[in-house]
Amino acid sequence: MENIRNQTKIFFLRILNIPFAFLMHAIDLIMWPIQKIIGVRNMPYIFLLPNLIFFGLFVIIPLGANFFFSLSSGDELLFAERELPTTKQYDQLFDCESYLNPNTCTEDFFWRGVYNTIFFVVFQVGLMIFFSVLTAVILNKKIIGRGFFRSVFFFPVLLSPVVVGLIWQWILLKNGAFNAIIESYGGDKVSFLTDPSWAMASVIFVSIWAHMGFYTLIVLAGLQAIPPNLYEAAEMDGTSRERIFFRITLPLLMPNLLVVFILASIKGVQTFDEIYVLTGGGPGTSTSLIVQYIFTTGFASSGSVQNFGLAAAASMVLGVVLLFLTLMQLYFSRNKESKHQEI
Amino acid sequence: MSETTSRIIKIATKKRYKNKYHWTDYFSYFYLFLGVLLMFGPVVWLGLSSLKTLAGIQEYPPTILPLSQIQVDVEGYDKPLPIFNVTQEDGSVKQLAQIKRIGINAKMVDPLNPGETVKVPIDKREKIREFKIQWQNYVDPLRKYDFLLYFKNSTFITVVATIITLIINSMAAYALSIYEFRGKNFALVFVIGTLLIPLTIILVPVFYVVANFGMINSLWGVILPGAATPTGVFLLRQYMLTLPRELIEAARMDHASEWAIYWRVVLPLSIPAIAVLAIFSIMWRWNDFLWPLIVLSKSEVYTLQIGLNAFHGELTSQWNYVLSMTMVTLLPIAIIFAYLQKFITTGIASTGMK
Amino acid sequence: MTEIILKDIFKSYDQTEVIHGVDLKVESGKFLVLVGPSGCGKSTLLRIIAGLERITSGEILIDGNEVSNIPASERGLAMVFQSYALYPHMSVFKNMAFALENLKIDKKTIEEKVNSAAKLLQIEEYLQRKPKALSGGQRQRVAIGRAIVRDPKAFLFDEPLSNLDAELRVTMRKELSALHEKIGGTMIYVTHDQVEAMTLADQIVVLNNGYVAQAGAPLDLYNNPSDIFVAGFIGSPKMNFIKVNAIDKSGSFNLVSDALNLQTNHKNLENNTPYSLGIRPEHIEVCEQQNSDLKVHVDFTEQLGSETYFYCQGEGIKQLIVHHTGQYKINKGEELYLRFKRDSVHLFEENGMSVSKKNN
Amino acid sequence: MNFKFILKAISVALVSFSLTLISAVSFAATDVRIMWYGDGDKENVPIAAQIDEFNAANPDINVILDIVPYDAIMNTLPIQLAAGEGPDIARVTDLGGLNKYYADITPYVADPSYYEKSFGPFLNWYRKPGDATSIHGFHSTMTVTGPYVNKTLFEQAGVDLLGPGATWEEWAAVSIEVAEKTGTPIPMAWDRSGHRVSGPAISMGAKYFDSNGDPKLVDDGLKAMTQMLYDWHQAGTMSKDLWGSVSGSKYHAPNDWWNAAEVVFMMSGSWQIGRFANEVGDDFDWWAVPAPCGPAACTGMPGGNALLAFNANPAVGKVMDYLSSKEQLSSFIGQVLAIPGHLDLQVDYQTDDPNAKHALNTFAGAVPTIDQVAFDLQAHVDNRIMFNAIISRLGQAIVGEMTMEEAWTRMDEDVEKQLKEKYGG
Repeated sequence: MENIRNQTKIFFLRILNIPFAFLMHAIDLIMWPIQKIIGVRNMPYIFLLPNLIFFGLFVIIPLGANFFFSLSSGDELLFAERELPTTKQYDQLFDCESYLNPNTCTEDFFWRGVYNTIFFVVFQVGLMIFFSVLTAVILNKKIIGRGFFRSVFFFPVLLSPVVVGLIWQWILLKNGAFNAIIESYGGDKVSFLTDPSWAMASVIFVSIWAHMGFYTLIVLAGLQAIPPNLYEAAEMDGTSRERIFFRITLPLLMPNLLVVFILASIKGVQTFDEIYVLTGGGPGTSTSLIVQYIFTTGFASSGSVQNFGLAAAASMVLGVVLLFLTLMQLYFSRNKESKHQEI
Repeated sequence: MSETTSRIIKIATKKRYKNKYHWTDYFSYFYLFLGVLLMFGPVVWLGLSSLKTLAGIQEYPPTILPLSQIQVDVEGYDKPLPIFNVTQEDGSVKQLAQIKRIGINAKMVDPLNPGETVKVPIDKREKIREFKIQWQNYVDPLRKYDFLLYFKNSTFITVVATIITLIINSMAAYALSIYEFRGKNFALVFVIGTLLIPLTIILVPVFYVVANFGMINSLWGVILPGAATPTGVFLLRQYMLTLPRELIEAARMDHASEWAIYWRVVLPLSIPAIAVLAIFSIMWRWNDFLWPLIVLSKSEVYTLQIGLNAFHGELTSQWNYVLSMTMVTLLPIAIIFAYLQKFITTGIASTGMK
Repeated sequence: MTEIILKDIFKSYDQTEVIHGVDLKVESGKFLVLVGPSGCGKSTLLRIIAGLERITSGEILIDGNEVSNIPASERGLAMVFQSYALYPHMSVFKNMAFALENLKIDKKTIEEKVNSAAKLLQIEEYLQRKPKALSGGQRQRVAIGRAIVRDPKAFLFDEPLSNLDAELRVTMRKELSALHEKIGGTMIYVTHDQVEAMTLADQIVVLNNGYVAQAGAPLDLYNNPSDIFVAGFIGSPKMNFIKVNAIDKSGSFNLVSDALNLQTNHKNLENNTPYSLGIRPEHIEVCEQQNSDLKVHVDFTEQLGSETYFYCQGEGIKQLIVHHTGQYKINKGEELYLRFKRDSVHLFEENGMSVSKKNN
Repeated sequence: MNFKFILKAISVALVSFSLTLISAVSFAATDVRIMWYGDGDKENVPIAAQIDEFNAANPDINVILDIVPYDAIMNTLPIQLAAGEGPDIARVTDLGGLNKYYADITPYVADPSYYEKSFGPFLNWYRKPGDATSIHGFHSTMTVTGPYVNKTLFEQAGVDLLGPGATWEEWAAVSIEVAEKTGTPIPMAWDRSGHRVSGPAISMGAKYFDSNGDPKLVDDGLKAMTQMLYDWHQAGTMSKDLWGSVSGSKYHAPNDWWNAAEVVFMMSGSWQIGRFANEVGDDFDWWAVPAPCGPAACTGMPGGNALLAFNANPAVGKVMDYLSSKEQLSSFIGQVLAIPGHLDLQVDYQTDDPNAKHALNTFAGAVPTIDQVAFDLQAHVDNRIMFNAIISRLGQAIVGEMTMEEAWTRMDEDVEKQLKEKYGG
């Protein structure tokens, strides 16, 4: 039976392979002469070309344009109609009496976004690391159905932010399932999403729910890379489990945790869609992060002036933060590139 | 009890140390149980709720199972009438069908005695309900609101974008892993640099570029901007670096062109990494929201996520449809996951990307 | 039939030069073995011939055509890699047909060629298998088959037997020899194993540190090593070396050390000058005390049944290996009296060059 | 495993490709795209039917209706227009804000005087300042903002509805009373919208413009109304849950609460009638009541949505003529249960819901009571900027992010900043 299935599979693969092979052969007819003309050593440029075209068109040029936007003003999208050049966007962004109090800033929404983002990232990342380590350590034990549980914790990672936002909005609504459970145990309804003191907590919770599985997997991979004989040796020495965890597991896990920390920070700083669907940044501005500020200022202006310049300036600031985080990640996760031969 | 069950129980209760349970053992199972509840619960709840009527959805406190009010045909009335349990003045309870509600009173009739109507204060009546699945929640949007079309668009975007992504990214990864050439480090930095630029940040200028290409309201406008993903290049490159150099040299000795080496040797051998990237690409594309929201405003090019958002638009809180279509949106991903979960989880763990 | 000539080849990686001006001529139809210790540049040289490495300067001629700038895929050579480099995703048949497909040869011809090569190598029954389902020897054959099918101008082998176990290595060696007889192509073979070199080669090129140390027929190298490196490298167990002083004894020289005083028929030596005396284990005889050149203590013996090796120590001699045909019972620490075969004594100057016996 | 995956991917690809090919049947006719947001099926179904009818009768024109969420009209449409894309016609509520993109279709409509005659006062809302003749489109539905009450709750509580002339304070008081007596959680709920706040603010004396006619948002009238709203939220008369559920200037309506009979008094507008008739159905009786009074007036805001052209060509003109014709408009309005933006239209409302009928009468009757300031505000190009400033700052104050004093300062600053960005200087 298995054999028949494999046979049919192979049969279908062969058939489906035909157009692919045909296409590739066709490309080869173009590639051979190119290779003859430019030589093997220049072929990598040809291979890089499509990717670079896409990068250039949809990342590099827009990035330049963004820089341009940030240095020009007006509510027009077309370059020709924008006013040039001005640093007024940056001046406006950083015009604060006290940077610690957003209310004293001209662009108070931006600074609220900054502080909300910092708060969000600190707690989300901190708690996420705690729970992913906890989960990973438990999943690393010899428990039955480990694969199943691993999948359970990972499953939400696959859901779209829209779906995550909708599901949890549906559950955390004032008349939602959570409040029904609370009331059935005699508690009072909680405005999870609309009370300023709860909203951020809810957003952090949902965000952890949605992304924890991913980081758990990374930590789990780290745990499994710890040589088991270390544990065996420790057990032979009669070390307590708590001690084993703090003295062996955790120190050996540190490099992984560092990667998790930076990855999660990068992701956290960019968080947008889940929150957008879940709370829309409310109540007030208590859950609007920097990206939402960029989005609403430049894009979703609801009839106000579309301030592309200000949005671009804010995104440049965010870009600097992300650059810093990414460089940190590259620094910590750099590994020796295998030596390449020359052709 | 079957043998397997008893074996499972035996294994489950097997102690790590021969003679005592450690508190962490109890805690672990408690935690996992809670985890299953918290991780799956919301989705299960969503699924159950999506089968309720709109009234059932708005009901508070909610019922777990989809229930709806029983309606009966009563002689002399054209439409079926809803049935209530009515508390009589003497405290007894009687089943009556409601004809009409006027103010705070309801005009009701006994289905067994249709000739005679009674006036009942509305707080004395209670709906009688039965288990009933509201398939309409699924059928309506799929039929009336072109959700099948959205499904098709989402599929098209996902598949085409994934194919393009795989091809151009694997080409770049091939160049960056197999060859040594001038400007390679520059290209690497170039690609790394783009890692840190989420689309959200350059939303407006990218829109500007896409508009210049006339790709607004075209599925290509969604597919192309994200086709070159730096993460994809890196994942594939990292994998290709592990391929034995001698294979490539052997192919060169075998009179293979560089392109042939790429697609006949390197590509087939990189399938594990390509599959991981493919799964991610499928996930990204299927779940993509913000960008399609901006580029696509014609109904015939809507994706599922955008259609879903349209249902959730603040003017049309049709939660019954929102919930059912949320289910439709997450199902394909869930099915793929159920099929490939082991592969996905190990693939992700080994590549550490998202 | 192909002749390959290397002229004054230099190769550097960044600042480090690894090949320092190699000249080499591979005659058509010959089996040439490049041998040398690891890191001597022999693989690099092979890859330079193959076109997998670019040269810094020099000329590579294949049948008189300069090919330095022609990519590997167009040089028409075939190579068998140390790891075999079989395409793991292709069947044996596909592996062998791959090159032919790249050359756009029609299917029927491909099939014929692959089948005949498979028959030659006795791997017909594995044609539909994937490489991972084959044993090491079978993989080796496929790798060779892959080279054969395309009738290359020359075959290049990069330590092809090093991944096989000892027994299989011997078998494959014989088969390779036979194969060369049968198909008769030009072959260049890289190995660090001098036994392979001796058994396979028409001509051996010993490489040391990026230079050609000596090139010649196998027995030439064995009998007349041109320097101390070649002398030590060729032959197993290794040649013994003893530091001696040459003392002029009116016309002939005596080679003198703490334990040794030996008259030699080497002529043009410098008086009172240190030399290295080289003597292969098989050229030392166990003899009676009165005939002996040297008295040693046996440190250790290897009794192999048909032959015996003694590992000895003498005054001023750290180790001396002696070969004895047949069995010989002796205990550790016992004394042994040895005699060197006079004709087989080699002498090397301090700079390592051999002192020729003939031109005196 | 890998195999399985590739197999699946490729087969899905093939299916999609073939589906796309099948669907790519092209029309030779001129396409006219309408970007339309609808308040649910109640509006989408009738318009779709009219479009189908038009397409059937005009084979040379192919009208395509793109039903989008309201968000897309507010956010996506402006940026598409800024990029030079966008539909031929869109249903718009930010009437003045987009005026630089409107196309003059006067040459292409059959009878320009029909538009002047039927939609006269509204046409100015779309025009650029100084322009008095262009025709860009027509008012699809007219709206008036105003309150609804849950009449059944009033009956249960035994409290009488207030008549015309009652003040906001009085309405708040009775709403609280009803809520207390019936155990209803929320006495009062307002749409989260600057437009909704503006009618009552004008009633309290807000002027919105200085003597030159330039925007001057914060004055005593606006302060009085916003302070009142702030106080109601703090006192629990209004629930923070509604306005807190989103951020910035985002619109949010309390329909879910209302439908569940958790609200006694709801400040919204006439466009809700069709929806209530549909969604509330039989659950309770609801009435629209006259706009409550302040010291200056008893007014709601006028408003509505218009179908406006971004491309001028004969096909667009023809579609406009068709949709704005008395026959089509009255059929549409009759089905959606709205107030016509057409000055001379007999509408036969397709409902037997007494609540809806009553509400339609109330709002239609309210049109003459609308204050001139409200009309001027609605007609002003930059009114959205003011609405957005009010709602986002008030929202912040209510959840405690700033004091009312700070909020008022910010409102003025926001308006000033935006106008500066828009007009330069």
